[in-house]
Amino acid sequence: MINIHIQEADFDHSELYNGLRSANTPPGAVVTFTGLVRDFSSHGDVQAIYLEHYPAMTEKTLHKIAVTAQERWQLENIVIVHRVGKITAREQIVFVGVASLHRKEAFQACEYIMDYLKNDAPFWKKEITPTHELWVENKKSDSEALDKWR
Amino acid sequence: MINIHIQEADFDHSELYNGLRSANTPPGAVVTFTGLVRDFSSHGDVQAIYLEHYPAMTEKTLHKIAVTAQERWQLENIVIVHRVGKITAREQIVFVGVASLHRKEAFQACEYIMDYLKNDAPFWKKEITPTHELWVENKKSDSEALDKWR
Amino acid sequence: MIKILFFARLKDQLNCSGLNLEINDLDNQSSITIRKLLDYLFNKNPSWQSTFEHQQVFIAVNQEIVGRETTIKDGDEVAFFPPVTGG
Amino acid sequence: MIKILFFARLKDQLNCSGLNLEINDLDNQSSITIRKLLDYLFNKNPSWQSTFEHQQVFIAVNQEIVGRETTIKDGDEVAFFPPVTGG
Repeated sequence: MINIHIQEADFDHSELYNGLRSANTPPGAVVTFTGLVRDFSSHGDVQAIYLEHYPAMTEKTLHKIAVTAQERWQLENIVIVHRVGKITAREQIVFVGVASLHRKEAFQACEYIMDYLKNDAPFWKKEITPTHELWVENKKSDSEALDKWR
Repeated sequence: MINIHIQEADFDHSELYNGLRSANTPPGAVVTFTGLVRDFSSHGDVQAIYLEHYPAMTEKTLHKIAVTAQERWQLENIVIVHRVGKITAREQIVFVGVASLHRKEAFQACEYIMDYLKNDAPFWKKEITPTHELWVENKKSDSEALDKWR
Repeated sequence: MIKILFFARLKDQLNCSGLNLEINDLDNQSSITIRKLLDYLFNKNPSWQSTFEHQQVFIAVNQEIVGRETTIKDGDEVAFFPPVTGG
Repeated sequence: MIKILFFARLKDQLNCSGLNLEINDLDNQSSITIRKLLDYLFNKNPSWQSTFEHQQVFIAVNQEIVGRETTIKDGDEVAFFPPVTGG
């Protein structure tokens, strides 16, 4: 089962984890990734970030990534939650959780989904520091991360 | 910070996740792995498992694995919880959580710890089916999993 | 009608989140390439050209990433945006 | 004294979770190898030899994995067990 949510509100990690555990075939392995707002960057202290997205494209892209992961590995459940709007430092931004019969599949699928989300999903992050609001530059390491899935 | 717990009682995933999030340097990434008891195996229906361990060696081994991970990657927090004794089907067995500044480090360290735990930590699993109690055989895929860390 | 959208830094730089165009305004054809659409936009707003040329700009037609030679037709949604930075 | 421990399937097969030995019972030396310790045990319990030979058995001295040529001395803890299957 694939569940995707784009929302402004914070999410309940525990609820998402419990959803991943419950499947018709009980999974042997659950891997979760959570991305959090760091309180500093190369621009200095970060008080918050602002996340813009392209709504019509976002869910479509995330769904496509999840379906591709499901074709590549044997997975019971996939949950993707991404917040948009203003998010304060130390808060949760994104959750990707995968439940599978096997540990290796769960690890690989979760990392695969995050790697593609970072490169393909139309989100843009602006950092809000005490003095500036700056769009974040994309990182070369994010596009290089895709090499291992090719 | 490294936290290791060997216990008979079930663990609270949400509490462990919240512990991982709180660090002096707020992490940007938290990855968790949870292993669960599957309700079937090559022996048929599994009602429960029984986990024996070698107490004096278990914590020593897990601590060594966590320290090695910490030397290899930049990590803020590592939490390992492993249950022993009788565990019913669908319950949680093991939790490994890692908090790091970066996503890739968190994924790699979490999978590394699980791969070494599976091969080096002195736990032995017995499957309890309606008719039998059978010690689980070790899997070749578990020892092969270590190749990627060498 | 063609719906054109700009996002994030590009939206700020152009000071425009989007616009609608009739395909007949662009050309006397029923379809044109993204390249021609951009030429039309640069012609109307000369400052936009350097904004596009000084950075990497992605193009999506109906929410799928495409290149500049892709052909668009009436009813399409065309989006322009900088490299993504979510997650 | 040397503390000897057996775990999991090996414990069930030998029907023994462990025993304590005085090093003087084994040899007139202050230290001996694991190999000699096993010879002593097989001599006392002839059925144990085939149990050890028909499967992979790991050895830990003071909770560290070692081989059969490792030397043990008074006060050591020696554990024998099948491949681990936790997690």
